[in-house]
Amino acid sequence: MKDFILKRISAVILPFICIYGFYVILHGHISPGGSFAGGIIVGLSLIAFATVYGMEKARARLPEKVLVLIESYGTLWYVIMGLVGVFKGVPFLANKLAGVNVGEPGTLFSGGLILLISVGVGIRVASTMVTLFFALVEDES
Amino acid sequence: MKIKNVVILILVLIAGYGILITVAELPPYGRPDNPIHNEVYERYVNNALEDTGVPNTVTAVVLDYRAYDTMFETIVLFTAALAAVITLKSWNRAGDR
Amino acid sequence: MFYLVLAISSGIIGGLLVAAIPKDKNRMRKYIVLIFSALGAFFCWRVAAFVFSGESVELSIELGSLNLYIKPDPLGAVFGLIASTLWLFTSVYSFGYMAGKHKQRTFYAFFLLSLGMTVGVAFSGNLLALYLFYEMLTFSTYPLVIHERGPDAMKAGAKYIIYNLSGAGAILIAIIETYSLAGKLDFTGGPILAGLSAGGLNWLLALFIVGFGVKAAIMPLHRWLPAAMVAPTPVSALLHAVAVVNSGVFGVLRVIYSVFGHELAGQLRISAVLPWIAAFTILAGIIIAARKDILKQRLAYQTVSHLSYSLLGAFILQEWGLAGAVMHMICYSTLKITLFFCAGIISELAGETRISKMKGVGPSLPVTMSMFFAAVLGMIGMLPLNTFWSKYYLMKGSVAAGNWILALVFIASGIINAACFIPIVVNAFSGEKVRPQSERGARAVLMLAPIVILVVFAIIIGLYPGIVWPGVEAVVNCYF
Amino acid sequence: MSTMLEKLTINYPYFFAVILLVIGALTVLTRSSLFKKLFGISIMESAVFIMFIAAGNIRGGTEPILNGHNTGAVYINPLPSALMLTGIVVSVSVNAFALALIMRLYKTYGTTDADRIAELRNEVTDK
Amino acid sequence: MMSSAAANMPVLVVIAPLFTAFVLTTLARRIRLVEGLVVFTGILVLIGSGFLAADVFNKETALIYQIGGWPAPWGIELKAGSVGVFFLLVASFVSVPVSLFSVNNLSDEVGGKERTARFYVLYLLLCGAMYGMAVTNDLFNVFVLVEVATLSCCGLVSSRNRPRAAEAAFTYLILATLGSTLILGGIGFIYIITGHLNMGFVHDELNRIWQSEPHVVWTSFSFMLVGFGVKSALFPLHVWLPDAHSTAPSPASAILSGIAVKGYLICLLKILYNVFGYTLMRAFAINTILVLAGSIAIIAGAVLALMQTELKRRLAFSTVSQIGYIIMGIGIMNTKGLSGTLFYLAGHAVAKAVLFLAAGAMISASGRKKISELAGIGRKMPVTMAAFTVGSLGLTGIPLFSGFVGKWYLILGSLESGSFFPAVVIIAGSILCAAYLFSVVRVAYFEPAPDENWKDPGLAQKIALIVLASAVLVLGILPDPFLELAGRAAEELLALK
Repeated sequence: MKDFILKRISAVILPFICIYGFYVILHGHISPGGSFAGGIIVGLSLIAFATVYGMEKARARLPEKVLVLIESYGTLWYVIMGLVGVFKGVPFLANKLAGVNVGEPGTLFSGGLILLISVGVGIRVASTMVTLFFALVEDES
Repeated sequence: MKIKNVVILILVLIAGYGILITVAELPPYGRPDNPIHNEVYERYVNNALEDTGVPNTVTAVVLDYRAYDTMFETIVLFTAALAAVITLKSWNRAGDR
Repeated sequence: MFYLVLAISSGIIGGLLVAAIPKDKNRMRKYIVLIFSALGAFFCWRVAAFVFSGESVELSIELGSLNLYIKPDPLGAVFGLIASTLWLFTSVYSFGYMAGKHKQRTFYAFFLLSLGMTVGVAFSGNLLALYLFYEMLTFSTYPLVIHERGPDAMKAGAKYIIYNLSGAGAILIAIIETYSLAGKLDFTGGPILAGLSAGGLNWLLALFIVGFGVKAAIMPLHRWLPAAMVAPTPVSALLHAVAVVNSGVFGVLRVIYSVFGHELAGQLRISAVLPWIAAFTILAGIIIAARKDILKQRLAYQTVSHLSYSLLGAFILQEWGLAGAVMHMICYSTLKITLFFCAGIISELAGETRISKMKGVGPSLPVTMSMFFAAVLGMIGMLPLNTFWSKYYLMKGSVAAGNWILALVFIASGIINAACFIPIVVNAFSGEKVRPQSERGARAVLMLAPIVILVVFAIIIGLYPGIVWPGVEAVVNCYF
Repeated sequence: MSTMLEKLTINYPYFFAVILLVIGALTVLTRSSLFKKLFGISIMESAVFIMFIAAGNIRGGTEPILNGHNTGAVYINPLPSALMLTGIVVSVSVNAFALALIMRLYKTYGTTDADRIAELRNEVTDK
Repeated sequence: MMSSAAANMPVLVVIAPLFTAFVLTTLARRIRLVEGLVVFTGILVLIGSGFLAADVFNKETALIYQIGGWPAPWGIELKAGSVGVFFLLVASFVSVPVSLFSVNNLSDEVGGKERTARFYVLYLLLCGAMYGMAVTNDLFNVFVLVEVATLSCCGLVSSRNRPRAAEAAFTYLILATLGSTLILGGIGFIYIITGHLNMGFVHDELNRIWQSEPHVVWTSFSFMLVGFGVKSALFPLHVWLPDAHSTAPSPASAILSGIAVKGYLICLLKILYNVFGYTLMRAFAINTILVLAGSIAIIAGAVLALMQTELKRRLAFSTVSQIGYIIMGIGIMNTKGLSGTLFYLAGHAVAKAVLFLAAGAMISASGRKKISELAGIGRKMPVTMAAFTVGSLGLTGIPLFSGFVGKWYLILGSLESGSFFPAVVIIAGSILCAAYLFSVVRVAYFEPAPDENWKDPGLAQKIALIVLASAVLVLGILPDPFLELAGRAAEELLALK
């Protein structure tokens, strides 16, 4: 795509969209929003990047290997967070029971495992969106 | 073809009427004394802070009370991505026919 | 019990052995077949000896909550004896008949397998084992039916399998209903359903009769039998005159006397109808037979008719009737197999299958035709032959049951038998001698020897029925 | 009958949900275009979502976020919202995969019409 | 640690395959390692579920596991009852030989290494979802698991690199999503009138209030029946199944016909008996509907199967017919009937798996799909065809094979419930089953073989076939432990009034 204005404007806007997405992810437990919404916002910013600057560049920035890694290990991260409880001798996916410090309610770093899980989920949702976009757009024939 | 569509139309309309009767029977909309706002709801809106340390009760439900569902939800997304990729990528045209 | 296992497994092991050895080892195969069918007969005699001497031989295979229980009683022993002994003769005959035919390995393998299954049916001690072997018998005889592989053979095979599977299905439902009613399936210790009220049992008995009646070729259910005559003659002779159809008759006897018991069966409304169905089958079968021109077809319909002799004897629920039924199973098998063998020889050596073309085959096949004549006399029920006695018992039973019309049925069928078989012989010996004498060579001897021996047996039994009477008496005594 | 209408006027969100459900079902079952089938599925799903969310609502209730300053307020039921979050993600995944399949079919057959595809396939198998 | 592993077994058996799955995607290059891991995981889960089954069997009570330590109405609880454990055993057992069969055997059906690895990932996700369905006790969780299973099934179907496969997968996806939407609607209705999602609580609440909302119960039941009916190919809703199961790669079709369809049926069984409960099923005559639907499915599926000329399509239609038995059995509401149903489910899972695997082996060896073209293959591929024959005998219900015991108890149950009609239908169905399966066997054994060198598959495939075939025999000859577990399950289901 050769559109100058589009490139410049998106160069300015996209980082903010991305950061906003991360904000939504991180504040999902104290304000409306959450990991899925934030993750999709981040993913959309990346997709916009790909549409504006072309697939080759996007591929160079986000190689398939990395996306696959993030996806599978992002989901695995969830399971591992769940297993924390099992290793502590309390049921699967236990949060406060597992003796995790849930911190001061209402502050950013609170909620114990919830925050960790939502960060992982958010990132992997973003990468899934990008993967789906690439899979649908790239033509292999 | 047309006949089939007409038959489907009739069937779906009959079913829709049945469902209308059903929803007319549901507890009235928006009342605080509906059966849906029971002890589960009480616990969620009253004890979420103590239980999980999270003020956003929706997040508390999604990621703590019912985190098991959310795990499978992420897995659904993962599965869909995987299936889409396996459907679209690197299938050799020689394989067709 | 040791002999029991051997008696049942000898056929199966032999079949597997035959299937195992390579195609071209004809000689070796024949030896195996001979040895194993002889072994089967021998062990059956041993078991029968135990049974008649009153010792109990039994074998219980626990299949979880349902167990296979194998325990021959006099009836089973008699049937086992008939089947295994005639099997021996048939194997000798088939050496001659099958010489130079195709697919011998398959033929002999399933031939022996069916022996094992038939002995299993005979010796089974509960309904589950009976059902198992009965169904296995169907499957193991199917390849023999389709042996010719022609389209009509395939059609006959399909008919055979569908009819028999449907029958087996009916039997299965009936067995399960019996189980849920009585809670047990063993034949030992009196009839299974004894002591139940006859109220809702009519349809149960009907279901059983329909199920076993398929193999016993009761009239509406007999269609598979003539169709299955496309099989090679030893198969038709053995399976469709002796083993399979008699297993059907045997099943009916079992149902009436070991499952219901004659008292309970007597109380059922349906048991008043059954004798008339059998009588109808007797007459209709032989009348249809008279109108067939292909010899095997005529014999097939005669089979249908004669099987119902035994069924009628069983249905009149009277000790002489039972005696006649068992006696008829024995005598009829020996002579019917002879008739089929003769038909096979005629078609093989003289190349004739149509009765109308048989003018003058008599001189060319003197021994065969004379044996044929003897067997025909037996079918009519004349004295030097053994069937006279069975017919005598049957008529005595039907009269004792107070139903002399049934006795007339036997006489009538005897007359029609004469009318439709004597002309064949007369026709065969009349006319000038056109064909060469063709009973020569080892093949002819192999085919003729069993026939002669069987007819001699029949005559001996006819002269001294006391030889087989103890067996029949034992059967009757254990039910009345 | 009148009582039913009255109840329906009270339960109007459910009523609209049913309308959507019917529309979606008709679209799925009668349209031959793959895309329209997919849209029909999405419509049906959103109908169900609406039903859940409406059930969770309380007149005059506020969003269930327990920060200090709206104490004593009536919170709506968070559970249906949470469930529907899951449900929405599920439907997103289904749509993604269905789109992938449509792409694949389009690459092979050059059309996205079910009937046309069936004809083409039969031609292929006839050959 | 060991003790905690034992305590957490209900959830561990579910997440073990998922855990492996997420690791696998990054190992695509080392395909041998991937296959090894898949089989290893399968065996691990099998052992785990064996322990779980023994535990439940000895304790004689269901094992309740609260995820996250939240008690029932608030959190999600897993309930490893006899039903769940039974299905868990069956599923985890069948999944091992199937994965063993696909070792080093997918290249021509699926494609290169990466595609194969992804195939295995989908396979493991499907297994995980199935195990989850077996133990879950929460309505909404059922929905999510059903979605995971559906998507992975569609992925497996479309992983075959044929356009036909994509088409079948699309039809499957659309119809299955329709079904799951209806399921979600049904769950929604129940949830709205009861306010609970945990099956036990819903059951109590529902039995308290159902007189006041009969239509809601009725609608939600019909939504459930149609939804699960679409997913498990109940007769009029089976349209997607033949294409999907016959175009999928052989291991996939084995697992789809053997396990996946059963998973939905187990969910239906749980929902009917643990949520609606005996009283409501009687009150709404649900059992009659199920028996009728099952009978229609049995006969129609068998007739359609008889009309097919392609081997895999015939097997797929036979699945339609066999599903009818299970639906009918669910409708026979007494201990014998239900235990027979569960046993039949197990027997069909094993037999159908071996049938599909053998068919796949024959098709890939000979390159021919039609039954008439497979003449004489029995003599060329003895092991495969022997396994196929054993499977057919098991499915037809000859004594000493798996199907017989199930049919015995089904008929016993139906006769005890006083209705004679199901017994006749069952027998007719098995006669038709014999007709359409033994014709294949006859063609394969009794017809002259062309002189081509068709060979048995490799060692792993042979082992898989032999294991499954011997399982058919073992289920037929020594059914007692399974029968006892099934009987327990039936009593557990009927205990809730």
